[in-house]
Amino acid sequence: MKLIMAIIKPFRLDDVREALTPLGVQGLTVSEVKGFGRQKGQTEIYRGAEYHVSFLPKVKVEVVVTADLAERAVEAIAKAAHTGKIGDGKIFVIDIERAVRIRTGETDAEAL
Amino acid sequence: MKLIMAIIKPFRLDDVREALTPLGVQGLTVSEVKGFGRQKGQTEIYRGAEYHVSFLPKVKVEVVVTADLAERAVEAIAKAAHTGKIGDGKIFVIDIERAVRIRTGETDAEAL
Amino acid sequence: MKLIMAIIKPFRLDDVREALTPLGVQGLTVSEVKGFGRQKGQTEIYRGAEYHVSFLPKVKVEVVVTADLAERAVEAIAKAAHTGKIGDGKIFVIDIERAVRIRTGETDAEAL
Amino acid sequence: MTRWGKTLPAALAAVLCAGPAFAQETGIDSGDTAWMLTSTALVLLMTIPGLALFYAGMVRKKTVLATMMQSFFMAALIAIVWMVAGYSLAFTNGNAYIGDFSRLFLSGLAESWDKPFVMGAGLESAATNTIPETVFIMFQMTFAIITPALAVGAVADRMRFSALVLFMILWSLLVYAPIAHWVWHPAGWIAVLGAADFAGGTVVHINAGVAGLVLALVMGKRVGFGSENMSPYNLGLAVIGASLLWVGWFGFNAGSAAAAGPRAGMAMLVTMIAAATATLSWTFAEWISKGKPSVLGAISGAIAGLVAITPASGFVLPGAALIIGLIAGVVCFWGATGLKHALGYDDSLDAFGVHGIGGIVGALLTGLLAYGPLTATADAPGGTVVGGLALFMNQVYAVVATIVFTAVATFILAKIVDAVVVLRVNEEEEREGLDVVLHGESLG
Amino acid sequence: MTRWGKTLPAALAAVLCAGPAFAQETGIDSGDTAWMLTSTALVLLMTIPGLALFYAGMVRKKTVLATMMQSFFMAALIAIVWMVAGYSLAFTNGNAYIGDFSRLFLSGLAESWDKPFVMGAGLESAATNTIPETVFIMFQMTFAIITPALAVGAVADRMRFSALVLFMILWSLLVYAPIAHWVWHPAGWIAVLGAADFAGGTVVHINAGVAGLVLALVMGKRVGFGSENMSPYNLGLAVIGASLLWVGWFGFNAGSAAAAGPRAGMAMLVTMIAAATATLSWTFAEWISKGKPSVLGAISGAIAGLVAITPASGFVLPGAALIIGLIAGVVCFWGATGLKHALGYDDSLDAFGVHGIGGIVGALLTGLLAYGPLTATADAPGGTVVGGLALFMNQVYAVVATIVFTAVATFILAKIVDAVVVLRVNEEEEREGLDVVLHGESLG
Amino acid sequence: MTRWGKTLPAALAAVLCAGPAFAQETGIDSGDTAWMLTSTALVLLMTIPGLALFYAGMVRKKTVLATMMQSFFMAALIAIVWMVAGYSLAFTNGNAYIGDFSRLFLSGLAESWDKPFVMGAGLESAATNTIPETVFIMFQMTFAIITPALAVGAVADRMRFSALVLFMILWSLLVYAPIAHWVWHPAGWIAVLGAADFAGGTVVHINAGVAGLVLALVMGKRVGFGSENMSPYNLGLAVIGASLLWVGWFGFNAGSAAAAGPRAGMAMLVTMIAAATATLSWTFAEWISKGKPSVLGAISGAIAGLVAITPASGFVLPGAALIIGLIAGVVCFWGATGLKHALGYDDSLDAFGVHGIGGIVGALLTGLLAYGPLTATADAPGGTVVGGLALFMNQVYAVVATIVFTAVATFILAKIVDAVVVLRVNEEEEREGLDVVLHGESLG
Ligand SMILES: Nc1ncnc2c1ncn2[C@@H]1O[C@H](COP(=O)(O)OP(=O)(O)O)[C@@H](O)[C@H]1O
Ligand SMILES: Nc1ncnc2c1ncn2[C@@H]1O[C@H](COP(=O)(O)OP(=O)(O)O)[C@@H](O)[C@H]1O
Ligand SMILES: Nc1ncnc2c1ncn2[C@@H]1O[C@H](COP(=O)(O)OP(=O)(O)O)[C@@H](O)[C@H]1O
Repeated sequence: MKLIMAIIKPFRLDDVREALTPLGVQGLTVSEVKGFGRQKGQTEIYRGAEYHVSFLPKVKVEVVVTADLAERAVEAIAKAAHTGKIGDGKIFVIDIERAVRIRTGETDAEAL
Repeated sequence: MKLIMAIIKPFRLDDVREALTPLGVQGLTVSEVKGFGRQKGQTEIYRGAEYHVSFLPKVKVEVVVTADLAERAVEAIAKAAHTGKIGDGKIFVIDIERAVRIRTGETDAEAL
Repeated sequence: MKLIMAIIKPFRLDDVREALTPLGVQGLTVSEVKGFGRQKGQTEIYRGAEYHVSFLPKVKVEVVVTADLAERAVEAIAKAAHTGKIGDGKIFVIDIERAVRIRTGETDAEAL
Repeated sequence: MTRWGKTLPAALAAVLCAGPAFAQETGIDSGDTAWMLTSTALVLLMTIPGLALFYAGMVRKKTVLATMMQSFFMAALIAIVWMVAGYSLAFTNGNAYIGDFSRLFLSGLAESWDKPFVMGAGLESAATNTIPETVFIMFQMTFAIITPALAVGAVADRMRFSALVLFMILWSLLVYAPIAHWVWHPAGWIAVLGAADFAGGTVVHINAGVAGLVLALVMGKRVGFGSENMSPYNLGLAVIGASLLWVGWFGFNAGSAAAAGPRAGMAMLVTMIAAATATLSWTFAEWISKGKPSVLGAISGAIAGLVAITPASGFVLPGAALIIGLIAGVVCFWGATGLKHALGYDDSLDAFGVHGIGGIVGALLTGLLAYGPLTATADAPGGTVVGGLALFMNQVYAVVATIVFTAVATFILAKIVDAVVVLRVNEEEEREGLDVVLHGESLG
Repeated sequence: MTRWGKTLPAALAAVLCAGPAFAQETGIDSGDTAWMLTSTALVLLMTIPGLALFYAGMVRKKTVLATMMQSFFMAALIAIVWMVAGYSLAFTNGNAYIGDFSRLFLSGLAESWDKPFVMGAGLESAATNTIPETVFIMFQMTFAIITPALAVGAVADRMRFSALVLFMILWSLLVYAPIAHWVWHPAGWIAVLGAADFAGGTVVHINAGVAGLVLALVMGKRVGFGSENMSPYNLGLAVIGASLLWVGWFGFNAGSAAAAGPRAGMAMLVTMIAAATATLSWTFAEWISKGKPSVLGAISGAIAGLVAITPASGFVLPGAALIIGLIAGVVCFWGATGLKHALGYDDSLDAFGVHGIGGIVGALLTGLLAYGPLTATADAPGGTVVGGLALFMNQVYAVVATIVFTAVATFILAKIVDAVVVLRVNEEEEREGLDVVLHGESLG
Repeated sequence: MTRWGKTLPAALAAVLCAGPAFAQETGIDSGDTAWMLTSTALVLLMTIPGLALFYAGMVRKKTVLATMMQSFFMAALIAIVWMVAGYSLAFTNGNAYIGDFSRLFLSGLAESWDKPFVMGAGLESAATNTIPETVFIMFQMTFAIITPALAVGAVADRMRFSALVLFMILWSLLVYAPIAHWVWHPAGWIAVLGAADFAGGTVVHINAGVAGLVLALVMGKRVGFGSENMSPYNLGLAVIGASLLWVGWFGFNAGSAAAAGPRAGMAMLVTMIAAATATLSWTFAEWISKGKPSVLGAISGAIAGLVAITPASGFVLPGAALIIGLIAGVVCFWGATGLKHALGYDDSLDAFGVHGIGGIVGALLTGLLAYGPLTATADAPGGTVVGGLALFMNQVYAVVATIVFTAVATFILAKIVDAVVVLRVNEEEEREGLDVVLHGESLG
């Protein structure tokens, strides 16, 4: 199994989720993160004190899929999250050794 | 070493932590996440605009343990987080190549 | 490629980021987390009900770098995040199989 | 039929109380003045922080500050517009359609500041008050402030700040001031016609609601409207805001009696009853039709009731207030949900759905339910504002006139401002959010 | 011993001021009316948004909105209950235990709206006021609203909304209205007995505190009580709420003088002093016993002092207020911490610990510390409310009677409502949180 | 030149109104009293929750609660300090520099509570008011409360709570009370000198601003100042706070007329105009120089304008208010940005930049722009406060005297308290944040 970790623009989240469903992905986990990268943020000013906002709001999507599905899942995410503008984000793939569904104790593929 | 990443129901967190202590786990890291899965959320209505809440609040526990401990840690978490109701969550195990304790520079097992 | 996951004290974040830039790191992702470990927190009291705050605010830095850079990146982070006081945090290194830049579709090293 | 005429008996009373010798010298009543000073504070409280919170509580995180800024800045901007020319255009004699320039920059106060205020001095329909003109100017200023602040809710999340500033200066002078003159100045054509608007159902609410709707139509929908989740970031703010609006409304309506007497008491009582009934009727309507009684529904109902009772507050008894609130709650619920979705426009915070529609409901019901004796005077023992077909027709007339004038004038001004400075931010800016884009700030 | 009798001198003054000719016609005083209108706004401010924020600031994130809704909805619900029958049952003559139906739906106002209000008209203990009845109705309505809103704090996070609505309608009519009649109507048995409650220590606070405690006992503890971390999500809201309660309390207590005269001034002064002292005494008690002065402690102390001074506010001097505040702060600190944990009930937001206990402390100390001259009248130059053993015993009597009646009646009503609609949500709903479960909303 | 003398005409009026027979008995006017009771509530509202929110909205998450606590606790602490000795030191005759002990613990009220208050009784410059002393004590208490609460903003995020408590008790008695006596008591040397401060530009704002600056210099900068991001956690709170400060300021300034008459009306009007103009001038100054009009800028401008008009509010016409606001907005913008960064001190929330500088601007402009007729009396038909070189020089004198005295006294007290309990938390505590370190609480 693979853990696909995608950092995307927040407003693309719904599209990404919808893009994964047809592949049979039953679940995923999302967290709000801040991203630093090529995309530059605004400058904030508070009573003359200027702060350059180098960290921009992003959403991290973590989804575990079976190895065979990984490729298509990555493509689906890349397509759905794409706007073509700088700051679209990244997708990383990590190997997962084991998965367990807490409710049933099922493991690996069945756990997803 | 292994990184155990568990997605659980928020109110099970304290039990999970307590279940790990006896195994000699000295620390862990927690983040608030939103989960999408089989468990269905409520519908929210704002002046007639209905939003189906597909993302439910979950807690992500990340704990790194030595390889030999991984098995028992997974079981301990699964037991402590279990309610038997849909939405209990998942546990994933990932291989860690290296660990460092920033304060002392100790590495790997000593770093945990 | 390697995913370097560092859990650090929040106020060290800017230094860590600045320490990575010279290595040619172009981006990283940050999330607010709560950490449980040797460092002990305060006790909070609300109308006589005491809660021991076992979870302390930390920042999780996730940065993916090419394998050859990993070592120096870990050192840079360790140095920048170091205060010598308990609770400085940990650095974990995880292997990454694949990386994709959503905007361009570039993969692996080019994607970073 | 301005409510300020109604203050005559009170004034008389004060004069009597003062005793002849004293009367010559001044007919200012300390009790009435105390209440009007308080009412002024209450009505300002409605806009800042009341409305600022009510609106900010309904938007997404990225525009919370910008939304608050709209209300807060209105308070400052319109105060100056009012001082410079707005007040003069609205409340000096002029003609039936607009006042004159005799009070530009509030000139003349140096002489009259310690005399009781006489509205329409010189006209035989002049109305003597028991408060100084400074207090009248301030009280009316707070009305001039809240009206544009209400309207802008319809275009939340997408209007440029510079456009807002320019537009509202023009709108306040060219749309608000004239309508206030029509309705509340004894020489105004609607006052002469005999339509009744005690505290601003037409001048404030219908006016703001229609202007908001026109702006929403001109500017178009928010990016992602209908597809993305636009649920409020912090409804708690909206509850605080609605609460302060409710409390402040006592100054808005009971203050419109211009004296601390029985009429103010009755106005406060009916205001409370209508607000409460509408809260219940909206809540239950939603409970039945959607399955749950939402907090947003409850506070929206309260505002709907407050809006609807506004034109009626000095003219009706508690029973009538119950009816007005009941109807307003249900009709505005439909206006903010059914109607809006049916027609498909994006009146983001329901400025029209609640204020426009609620104002119309209230104005018309006033025509039917006004209880004469509340406005009895020496020469009109039966009352000057008496519910019935005659009054109802006047109300319809006044409402239609206001809607048409506001709609047309707002449309023209919007087009002009759009041509000069562009009304709307671009899509990317809108996505990023007005807080950081317009003001360089954000919530932590 | 109703405080409304106290207003006679003021009324007299007004009449004198008005001069005979004018007096016949009306004895309404614009200054007194202005203050009572203001006080009414201040007391409503206490509930919305004051109490809504105070309570919402002490709960967990998942019930913040539902908690605000409880206070907000009470304002609407009880307003109507009060208009329909509550006012009539509380303030018409009836008998010693309850009023009659002569004011159902506030009938009769059409005639009396512009006359000064006479409470207990017809009785020889009748008290003439210098304000119209509409204002009296409104002022009292705000008291009827805040009482149930206070009580429900004891069962935060677990009560079903439908049960709340049904229960409070019944409770307001069958528990609140009678007690208000006993204490504040000249014909009420406690008033006749001669027990003193200036602004509602018994009627509002003991009543709410005991009702809350009974509800908490009937409904049981919150899921996870004692084991899970239930620390407040946003104490900042509670600080805002406590601040607004403090400010609004000036209307609650000084407004209970029913006139803008020396008694109102003294009532405001002693209210401030007691609130301040209790803030200090609770804070230092906590600082010493727990090691840190918490913000929640400071604001809780302020509320405790405000509660305790309420029954005494028109009867004591600053020195006595200092003592009352000092004791209230320490005793309520014990009530909300030591006592509660000792007995183990889950009075979630300390409705009993602060309001019940603070009310009892205040009522009893009033019996000892009342300074006669403040209530001096023509026929009772030494004052009508004089601290001493006699008054103290009356106070004890009144307090015990109220506690017993409220406890029993609340228990019965709770059981009935539980049987009809079920009082409490189920465990899963409670875990998910009332916001989304009951109202389909949540904080972002 | 105390403003309380100004109330003579009003008092007279009331007496006339009451008619001789009644006058002997009492000269208390219900309308004036109603307004002063209301004003007192409004000024308390400025501190809690107004200032608590304004300041808490500008700090980082970890000190939001501690910052609110500072304002809230001041309300309680200073209330008691005022009751015990502060009032007596400030407002009894004593000598030209400080009052006497005749009102310790407010003794004497038992006799005088229902008589009209005469300030400086016995002196020929005595001023009769139409309100009871209790109301005067309360109104002034709210001023004594807000002054230290304002000052502490300069050292946000780093002062120990115990040090704050000890310091402010001393400061209130040894710095605030004397200055209040100098300026507002007819026997005070500044009053005798003939400098004018209608509502507290010198006593409250310059005083607080300078004290804050000295504290900031003594305590040093925040850890990470200049290097770390210290952007506000929740500016929304600051907007609510600024709004409540604005509304409450009507009580602060118009209440300083001590009566509900024409002067109060004019004071409210000029207060509104100055606040609005300064909001605009600060906003546009920032827009032009920084590229964006920030929300923090707009609310800061409003406060700057309110501060600057404070000393002038009873003495100027609308046109002058426009000028005062315009200048105050720009100068304070410079004070809170340019000046502060140039000199490099860490006046964290700009207590000096806004209140100190704004107060100076207002005090001096009052000297130039005061319009005589507003203070006309029988013996001084041209007015007692007339703008011109003479008055301007008096103003300069009073301002300088206040700055010097406050600076020196504050410095000495700070050093003493630092020696006794240590003023500042250590670096680690400061990093962790005052909420959890000092109060054992935190925002969820
Ligand atoms: N090396 C990296 N490791 C982890 N996250 C990264 C890395 N580089 C970029 N990111 C994340 O991806 C986001 C987008 O990257 P950025 O360089 O801004 O634009 P683009 O994705 O178009 O190259 C960043 O905000 C950050 O969250
Ligand atoms: N494939 C997945 N990858 C990552 N997280 C997942 C995945 N499937 C489920 N989750 C997480 O687990 C949570 C519970 O899963 P769900 O299907 O709702 O119930 P259950 O755990 O009983 O199967 C989800 O809310 C989500 O956060
Ligand atoms: N085994 C672990 N797995 C994951 N995170 C850990 C682990 N141990 C510690 N941490 C994280 O590191 C932080 C610091 O650890 P702690 O033991 O408090 O101090 P130190 O880093 O000096 O040993 C913790 O707050 C927690 O977030």
